[in-house]
Amino acid sequence: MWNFPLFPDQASISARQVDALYFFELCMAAFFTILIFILIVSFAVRYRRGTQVDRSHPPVVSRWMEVIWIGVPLFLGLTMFTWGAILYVRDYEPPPGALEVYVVGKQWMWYVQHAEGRAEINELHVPLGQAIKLTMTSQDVIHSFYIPAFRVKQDVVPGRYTSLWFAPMKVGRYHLFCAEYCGTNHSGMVGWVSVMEPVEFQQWLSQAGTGPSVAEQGERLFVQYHCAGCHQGSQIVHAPRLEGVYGRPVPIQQGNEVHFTLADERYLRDSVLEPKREVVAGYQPLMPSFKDQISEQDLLKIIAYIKSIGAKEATR
Amino acid sequence: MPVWTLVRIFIILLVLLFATVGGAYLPLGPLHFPVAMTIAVAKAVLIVLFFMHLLYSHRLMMVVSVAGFLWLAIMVALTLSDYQSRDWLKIPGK
Amino acid sequence: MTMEPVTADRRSAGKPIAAEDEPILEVQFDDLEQQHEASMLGMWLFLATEVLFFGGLITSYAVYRSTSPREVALASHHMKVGLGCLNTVILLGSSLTMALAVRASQLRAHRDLLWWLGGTMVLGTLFLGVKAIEYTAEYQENLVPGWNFQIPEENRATIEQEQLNPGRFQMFFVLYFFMTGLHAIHLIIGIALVGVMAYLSWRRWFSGGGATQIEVTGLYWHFIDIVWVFLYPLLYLIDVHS
Amino acid sequence: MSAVAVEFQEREDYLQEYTLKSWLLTTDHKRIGLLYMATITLFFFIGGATATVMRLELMTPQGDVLYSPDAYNRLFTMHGVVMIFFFLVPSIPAVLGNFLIPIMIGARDLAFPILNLLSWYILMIGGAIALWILIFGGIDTGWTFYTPFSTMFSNTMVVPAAAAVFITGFSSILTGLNFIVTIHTMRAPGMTWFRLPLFVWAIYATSLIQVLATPVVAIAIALVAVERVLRVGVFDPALGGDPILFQHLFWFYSHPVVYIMVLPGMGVVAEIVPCFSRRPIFGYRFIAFSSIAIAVLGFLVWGHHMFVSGQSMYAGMIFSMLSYLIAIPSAIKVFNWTATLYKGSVRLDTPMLYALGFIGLFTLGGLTGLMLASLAIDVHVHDTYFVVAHFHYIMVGGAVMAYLGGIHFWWPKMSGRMYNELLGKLSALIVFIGFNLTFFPQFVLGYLGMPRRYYEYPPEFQVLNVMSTAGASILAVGYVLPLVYLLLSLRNPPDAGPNPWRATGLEWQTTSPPPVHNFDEPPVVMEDPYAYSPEAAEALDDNGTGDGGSTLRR
Repeated sequence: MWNFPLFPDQASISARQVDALYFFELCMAAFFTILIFILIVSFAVRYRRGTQVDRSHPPVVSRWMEVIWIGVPLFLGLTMFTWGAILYVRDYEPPPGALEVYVVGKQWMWYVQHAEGRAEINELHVPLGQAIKLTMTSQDVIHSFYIPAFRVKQDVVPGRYTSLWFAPMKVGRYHLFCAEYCGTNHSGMVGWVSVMEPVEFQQWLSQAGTGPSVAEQGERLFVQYHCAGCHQGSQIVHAPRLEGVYGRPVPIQQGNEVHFTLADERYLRDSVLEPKREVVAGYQPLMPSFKDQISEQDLLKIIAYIKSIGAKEATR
Repeated sequence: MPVWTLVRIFIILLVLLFATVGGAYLPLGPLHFPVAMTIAVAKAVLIVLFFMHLLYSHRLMMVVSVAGFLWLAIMVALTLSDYQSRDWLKIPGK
Repeated sequence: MTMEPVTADRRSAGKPIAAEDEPILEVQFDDLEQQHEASMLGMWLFLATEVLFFGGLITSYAVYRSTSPREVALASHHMKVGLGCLNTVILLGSSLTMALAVRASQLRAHRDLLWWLGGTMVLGTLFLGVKAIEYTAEYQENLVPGWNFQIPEENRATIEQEQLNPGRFQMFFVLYFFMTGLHAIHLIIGIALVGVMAYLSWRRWFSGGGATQIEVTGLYWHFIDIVWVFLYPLLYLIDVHS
Repeated sequence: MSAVAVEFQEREDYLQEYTLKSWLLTTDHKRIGLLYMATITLFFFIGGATATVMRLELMTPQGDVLYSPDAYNRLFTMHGVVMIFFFLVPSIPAVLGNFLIPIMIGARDLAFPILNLLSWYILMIGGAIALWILIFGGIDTGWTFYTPFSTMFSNTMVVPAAAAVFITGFSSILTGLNFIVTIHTMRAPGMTWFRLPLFVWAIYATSLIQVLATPVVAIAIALVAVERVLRVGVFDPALGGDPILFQHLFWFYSHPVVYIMVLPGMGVVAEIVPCFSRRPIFGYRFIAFSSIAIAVLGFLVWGHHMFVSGQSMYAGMIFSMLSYLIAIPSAIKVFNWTATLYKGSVRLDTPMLYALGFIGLFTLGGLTGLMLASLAIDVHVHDTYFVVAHFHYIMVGGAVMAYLGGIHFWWPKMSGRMYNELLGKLSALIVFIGFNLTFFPQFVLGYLGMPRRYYEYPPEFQVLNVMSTAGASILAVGYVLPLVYLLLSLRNPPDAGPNPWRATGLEWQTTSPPPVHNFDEPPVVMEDPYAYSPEAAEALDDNGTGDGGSTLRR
């Protein structure tokens, strides 16, 4: 009964950093609360009615005291802001080479898709010591992907991608919660994150029942949705080749001007759903929109495929 | 306030209205919006100062009338600060 | 028309009866000046509230226009610029008549007051009439979201070609109808208010000519005008030259 | 002294008429204040009942008390809607503000008495709709109405709830407008701005927020209703909308609304602390201006509710930094109140106990608020019980403590009667202990990662939840107790006298209960506020009265 936890597991690098800031702020909060408490109690006791103490000329204003209790909170506040902001930026900027995992939230479950092909529901298996980048979207309402042990959280918003990364540092099973209220079974939209030794993780990935990798599935969909017809060596339709596109700037025709846009997940998603908005310079806006034609899960797989051929050299 | 002043303000307002409409048909490029808004603000100021007698009222009323628009500006500015800076970082969702 | 000077007994017994043809001093106030200033300040504060009331819509408009300029511009081509301009003239004219009514009430020019208040109501109603013509035309063009909205034939190709977001195209009309509709509701309230003032002035109900009441009504009326002064360029004149 | 008291009691006071009509058609600000008090007491206990059932449900990790998560979701939504829109927002401004503002500035009534009555009726209409929702189906969106859940997915009474919030908003706006006009135009001769009691300053700042913020939530909620009824896209991404825009509009009101709730409480504390320390308040001008600063800065920080919402990182940083600025006026207030005890002549009567409780709880609530404004910490604790604990420290530990303190302080003025002091102190103590036991464990739960609005939770969180539920039951006793003894005190003859606390301020210079138009003669203000003297209080004590010259009866 008495062995309940009072502090969450520290299972990622950022957890340690966030906790350091948390303890700093906690000490400050405790210091000021206790300071005020002691002052109130000691004044109330010392100056309670009937005690023989000096009450002459009670001060009614003191400039320098006001300056102190404006200046000190301001300084501490800005410290907290700077420290918090630095960690915040680190929390969302994934290091290069992070392992890609795709997440789709829907009422009331998490659909998780590994780049290597294995998909899971309400579970997320990750290897120890490796940076993991999640690209997430929702099919219906706003959800929020929350792993307390890693101190990370990000709302999952319908209609767009959001992202999150973490680097697990401790083997174990940790809670996965939906933190944004999403309807009836909000409290049932929970799961587990399993951090495994890299070797075990590889075994898990290749266990029976594993289908083709996401990129392979994406490749199949790439043909199924007739993307390949134009984007792979067609002689009839002139469409840009996609090898080596991901992560590089692409020239976009806008009126008479050309400007460059980074081909990231956002660009690829928009190019599938609204292809005529950002057309690569030198090509005709011929591609039809796939809006309402393709599910979020399939779209993620196709993007994973395009990313997988991103590393290859474009062959013309 | 003399009738003539009010009528004169009305005429200026009409002129400004036609300036807005005319300006909209000119090829001003990105200047359309600022021009249209400047004229609209000018019209609003004239109405407030003369038709609504703010010029002859207590200074407090002036503060109140500015406050409404100032708070609107705060709301629009801080909201747009989010939307305008959304794609600055190439991180999805940030 | 009854000419009895009126009021103390007609309103509430027990309040101090002011000298004839002086505004009634409500019991909570010390003097007429204080009472007048309180009324004016109250109305100005209410107008500040109103600015923020429309402000929520203006913010939504700013967000959607800045993130989808092309869709908004395309959609705004369906606005009737001429009718909107005519309506602006009408509403500016009504502001002039309202200002003249306020002036007449201060000068105790009773007949003029009634004429100007009547003129204001007529112009306000005229505005609503023109607005109704616009709404009808938009209804016939199937542009009313939630009722019969369809993306017009001539825009479909463009939207398809440039891969625009049809939702944002419709969004312009949602905001258009919400903003102008809210404005029209304010105008209807304004006309009713002016009507009540005209009726009460006609019955000589106001002790002291009702200058404060009519001035406060005037403030509200001019505010409606100001809202339109901004709505017109924001909704109608986005992209007319192309 | 007693002769004077008798003479006072023979005169008519504002409570003299007792017909139903005299209450429902009154334009007397004092009676309207009491109408509000009755209304919000009802809503407080409705909101409290929903909270009690929720806490019972959360005693065990499984859902067992309520059988269905839908019931739980409706309960916490109704708890939020009722407590915020129908209790906290009208609590101190509409009850104590209505009763006291005109008296404190030496006026006969508010500037627009009929409008004031109208505000109450508007609240009643909104409240009636809320009760109707509560009885016939409920709503499950949370009080935040986040889109697209509220517009496209919820199957509950969202539109009536939107109507209730929309309508009630106007009650709040009109009340605030009335106060601002009154404070500006109707101060008694000699009542300069820097002689105003700090309660008036606080209510003035509150009213600014009410007038400038409330219309925005009204329009946001109207847009939700439009999207829901007409199925057009305003916020739904499937139809071209942006759900984050709703959050912007919503929090533009709903962050400042926190200050609508707590600023008046700060005003109450600034009245009580000097009176029971028998000395002038420390740093009057700093406290006065910090109220205005809070009102203004409160509008610039709403994005700190959206750090993980998908808002841009830069906007997050702007809002985080601005959030730290608002800590400063709050710190100024806390330190100045504390310094006011120094060299005073302190007595711990019931109102003072509540006020000191407020200072302590508000300090902790405010400091945890700073932790939440810290970006990286907020990523972890956003939407967890840490947030729940934080805002309950501000709203229950802050606003409700101050409201109860104010009610105890001005009860003799409102009713003319004293309450049982022993029970009063007991209730203050029970509330303080119960409150901390309820909400302190929630900080721990929050950092452990328990998300809010959870019907079921992992079993390792149970012990802390049981502690919280136990605290809630103590808290419930603490809240029922004042209702009982305050109502019982009405059976006594009006014996409080005009000034039982020997307080300064115009409200104590008229009789208890005050006459219909507040003063027999128009007051003229000659001195600064809080002209107390600790030495005089001690000297009076030496005369053998034993209670600092208070006319208080035991």
